[in-house]
Amino acid sequence: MTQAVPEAPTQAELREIALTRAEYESASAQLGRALNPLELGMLGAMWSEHCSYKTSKPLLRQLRSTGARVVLGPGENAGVVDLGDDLLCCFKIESHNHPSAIEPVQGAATGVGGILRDVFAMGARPVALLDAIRFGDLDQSLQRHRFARVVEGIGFYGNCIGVPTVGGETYFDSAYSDNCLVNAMCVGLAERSQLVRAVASGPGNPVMLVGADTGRDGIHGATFASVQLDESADERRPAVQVGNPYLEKCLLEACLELCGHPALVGLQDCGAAGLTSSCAEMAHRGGVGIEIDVARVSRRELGMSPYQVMLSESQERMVLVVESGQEDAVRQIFDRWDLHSDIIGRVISEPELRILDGPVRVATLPLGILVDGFAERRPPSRRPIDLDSRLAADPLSSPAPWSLEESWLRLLSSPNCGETRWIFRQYDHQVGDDTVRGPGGDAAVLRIKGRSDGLAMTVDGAHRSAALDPRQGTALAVAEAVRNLAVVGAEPLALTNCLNFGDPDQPEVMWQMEEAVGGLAEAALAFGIPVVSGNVSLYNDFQGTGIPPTPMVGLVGQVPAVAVSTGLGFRAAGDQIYLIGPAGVELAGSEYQRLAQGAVMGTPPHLDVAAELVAAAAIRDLVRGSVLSSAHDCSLGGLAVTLAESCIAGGLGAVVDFPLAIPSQAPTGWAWGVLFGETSGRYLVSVAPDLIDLLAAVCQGHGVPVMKLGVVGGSSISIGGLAEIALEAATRASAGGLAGFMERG
Amino acid sequence: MPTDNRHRYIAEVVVTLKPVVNDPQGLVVTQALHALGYPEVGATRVGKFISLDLEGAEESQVRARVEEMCRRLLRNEVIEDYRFQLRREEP
Amino acid sequence: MPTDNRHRYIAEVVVTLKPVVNDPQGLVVTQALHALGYPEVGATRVGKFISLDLEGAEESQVRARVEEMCRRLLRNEVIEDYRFQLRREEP
Amino acid sequence: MPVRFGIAVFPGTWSERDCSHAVSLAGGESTFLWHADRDLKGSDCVVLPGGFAHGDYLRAGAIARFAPLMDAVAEHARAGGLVLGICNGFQILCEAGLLPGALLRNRGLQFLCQPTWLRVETVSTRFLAGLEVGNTLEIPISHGEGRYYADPATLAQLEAESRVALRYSGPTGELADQYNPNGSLHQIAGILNEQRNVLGMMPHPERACEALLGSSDGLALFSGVVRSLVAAGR
Ligand SMILES: Nc1ncnc2c1ncn2[C@@H]1O[C@H](COP(=O)(O)OP(=O)(O)O)[C@@H](O)[C@H]1O
Ligand SMILES: [Mg+2]
Repeated sequence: MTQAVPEAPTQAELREIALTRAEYESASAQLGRALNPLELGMLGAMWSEHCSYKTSKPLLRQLRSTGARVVLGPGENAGVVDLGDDLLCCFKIESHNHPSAIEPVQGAATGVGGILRDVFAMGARPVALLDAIRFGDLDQSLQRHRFARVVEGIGFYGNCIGVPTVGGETYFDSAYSDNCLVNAMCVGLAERSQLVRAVASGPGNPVMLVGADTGRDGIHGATFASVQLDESADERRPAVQVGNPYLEKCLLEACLELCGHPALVGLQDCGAAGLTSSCAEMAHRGGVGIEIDVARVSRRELGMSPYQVMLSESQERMVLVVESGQEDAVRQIFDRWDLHSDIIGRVISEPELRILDGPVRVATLPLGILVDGFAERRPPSRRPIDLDSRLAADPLSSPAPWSLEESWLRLLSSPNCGETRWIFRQYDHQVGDDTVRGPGGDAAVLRIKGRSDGLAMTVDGAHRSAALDPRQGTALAVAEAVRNLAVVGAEPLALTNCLNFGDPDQPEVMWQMEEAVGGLAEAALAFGIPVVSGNVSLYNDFQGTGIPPTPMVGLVGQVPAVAVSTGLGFRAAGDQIYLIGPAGVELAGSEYQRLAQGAVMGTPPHLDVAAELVAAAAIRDLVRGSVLSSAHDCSLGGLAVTLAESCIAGGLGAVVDFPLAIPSQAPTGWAWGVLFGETSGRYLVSVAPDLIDLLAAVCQGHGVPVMKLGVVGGSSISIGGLAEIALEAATRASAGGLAGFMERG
Repeated sequence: MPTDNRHRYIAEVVVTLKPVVNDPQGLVVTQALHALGYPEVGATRVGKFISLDLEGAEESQVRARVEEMCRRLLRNEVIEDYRFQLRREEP
Repeated sequence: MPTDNRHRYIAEVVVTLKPVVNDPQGLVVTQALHALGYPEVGATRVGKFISLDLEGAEESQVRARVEEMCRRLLRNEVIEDYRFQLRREEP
Repeated sequence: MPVRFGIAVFPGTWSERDCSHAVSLAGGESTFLWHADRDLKGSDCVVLPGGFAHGDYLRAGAIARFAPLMDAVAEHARAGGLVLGICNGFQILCEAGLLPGALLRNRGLQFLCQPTWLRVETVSTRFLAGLEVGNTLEIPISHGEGRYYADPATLAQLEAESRVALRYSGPTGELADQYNPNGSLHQIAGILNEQRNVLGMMPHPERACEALLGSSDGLALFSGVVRSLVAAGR
């Protein structure tokens, strides 16, 4: 049968699949003929920003992905690092921002489902989830509702499938009112022999689709994530998918059973652009082609067209290529878990994706065009014209609206700095029986059964600094992640990242992207951390207003001995409190500035990577040597908030003196800058009096500045001469901030 | 006896997933019914049933209010449909 | 047209918590409705709505089967009541 | 021969490995029991672990209780064999009628994963044999549907027969509503059947078997079984 000669698509048809006329013309020129509607739909999805990364790819090339411990970098479903003794760790972070804006519970839930599939598609058992989320201010009921529903969705999926959610990061700022961010990260473990690649090979080998039936849900999801949200988002709502974590749990177990099996050739999850993308990518990686017969795909609904089958984004499906003749062995495994396993096609030697509908060939697209045929984009970029004046502003000279005490309590009760128990108690953070340190501290720590070492992980996003200076802000997020690992004694292995931006066709957004990716590349290189996986989410924009640049950094590290680690809470009255790292007096880009001054301005904190590296090394040594009673990295809210957090967690007060002389010409905000400035590279530690010499020796050995601040004890937290609050008031402020908003309903 | 013309009503609202939306729960219940020996069951869909006690005057007004409650709160319009029955309770 | 006397039926089952069992979800819905400006709402209770597509011959037989499904699976008699409506679909 | 624990696996179960690990810490031996089989593989104690068997769709445990394995479990229980239902396992035991009552959605409507304190209310069962009445155990919960409910007559009977095994309490055993995480009637966290060989509990003792993970109080339940069975010569 021959295909009818199609007509050129209309403008409306192209818009539907987010393809430009020039892109269409390039595709038909490469193909030497017009594309029929099915081919057009498949190509549109594959060439969408979401699948092709056509705008971000040129920037992402700056990221270095190699390193001694890296087994697989970007390009596979998840990055893989070597933990030694044939154990591998796979991890990745991914966004589900647009779906979560439309349907918060299911959008967030299916985001978790998707990232889990990326990890078990590699043959790794998921052992931990983390989430990084952003919303508008909680004093608005819409934001409270959205936030509560996203947390519910994340918990719903992770709790049901039985993977602990061990950490995350939450931040509220009116800049996210119209575009919430929901990024989910998954970490898994695999024996080396279990590692599977998403590669098709061996012409004649059958291609199977396993898991859920295919429905009409999510058609055009990839396209949807590649355009702005506008009023017409309502009409796209059939794109919403309902997750089935129960089915995914069965799918996970069945796939992991299969991963040691010689019958398995390649495994790939079915994500954005559904079957089209999973088949195209698997075949393309293997230098072969795939032929699919859509008539063989189990459907949830009657009357689905080939177009709908090929572009459905129904959740909880995987595509596999198996050795010819082994179909039954594979099928048995899925049968046992009550899962469908359809043989939907076969590997072919011609490098093309061929679609049949029963006996009729309905589409033929060479993979070179489908996967690689798009043109990379480099939209114009422009540095904001008012940036220099904003950077030049001096926030220390602004008058402070509140006293030091009031500022301190307001910060503690801000949902951004206060306790996040309201969130993480809704997440099972213990299932798996490996969580040594769960949420509520700096980094999470997981033991690895049968070994003495463990994993540490954290996710940290650039905060307000990135809005001023995306390069610096992103680098600061990397530094914060490194510090969060250091306080639990962990050394970074590799990082994953999720780059959330507005509309790249706005020159200032493009500039933010260039700067942020540059900052990430530089910082990762300087810290010696390879970037093994990541994700980009663009068009987080509503009616022309986009989010501030929000790169998230997921960092995984190794702890040599999980049994030896230190918490952030003070442990004993009489312990001495030290600040390791530089003193600093500044406010630009800080949480205090956001709360008190509304706008962010000034020059964000300086990043001295060399100093950060030695300080992290010193902290690791101190933690591993059990020298410290507590260790906490000093970031959001500055020294005063960090100190209060250690007091609250330990139920102990503190008396400290900040040994900085007030300069004679001190600006108005000087004391606020001391207490609440977010100078990078600092840790607040406590140590038993008899170990002080050891602390000094280790710090000196590393050449790290260390400053005695005071002593643990009492019922208040006092920063000598500047401010004092009751421990009880601090505890109430911190516990009541987020929870207070949420319990208000 | 109410002296004014106010009455008690009961509204029974049924909220179901839209037909195109995946209903994992319905799928599993169908499987379970098959396994229990009820092969005659085809599709099963699971939704919510919400009953409201209300007070109001005219039935048409009460109906309009319930309609509004459904739209604003009781159903999630992204994925759900609703319908309801209203009946007046005799005192 | 079915040549034998088999028909399609739809059973709509409503499962509700027994009146003596606390229904926190119902309370939350009531509160939310009050907050949204519907003070006329008294008690609210939230239950399940399950619709089943079935095939069968006699209506009385089908009814007996659905009754059995409810008792065995669809409701838990410790905490729940149920009722259902059965209707025959025209082909 | 070591004491043998058979750990049930339903589709959607997730704490089978955690339970197996706890059993090995207690010096027992474990084997997994597939829901579709009827074979208990010579288990002395059957554990129905936590998770979301069949997705907890319809009601937690509603579908799992019809598994062929559950026939064998009921038989084992009738014959005096030990059965421990943890979280989802407790829900399944209630649905199956091996324990009275039902578990409803938490009163706050949220899923909760947090440490709880449990007061030991009876030790006349092999599961709690090594403990004393009034002891408190720190064991976490992780559930959305853990609010224990039974009608007043059943509750009265449970109390009269000392079949409430564990109650949510404060760290020193004080009973107050603030320590009741989910609104369970009579603060019930765990109950026994009439023969006292079936225990259902919402908290997860298998997560509290090592100080490294925060608490080792849960180990008492597993080692209680091992010790008392060994002492009884089985
Ligand atoms: N959305 C979330 N999910 C899970 N845990 C969270 C979430 N948000 C915050 N947390 C936890 O709360 C604690 C404090 O978060 P954060 O202030 O961001 O820590 P840090 O500044 O050390 O990175 C961390 O342990 C973090 O894992
Ligand atoms: Mg930190």
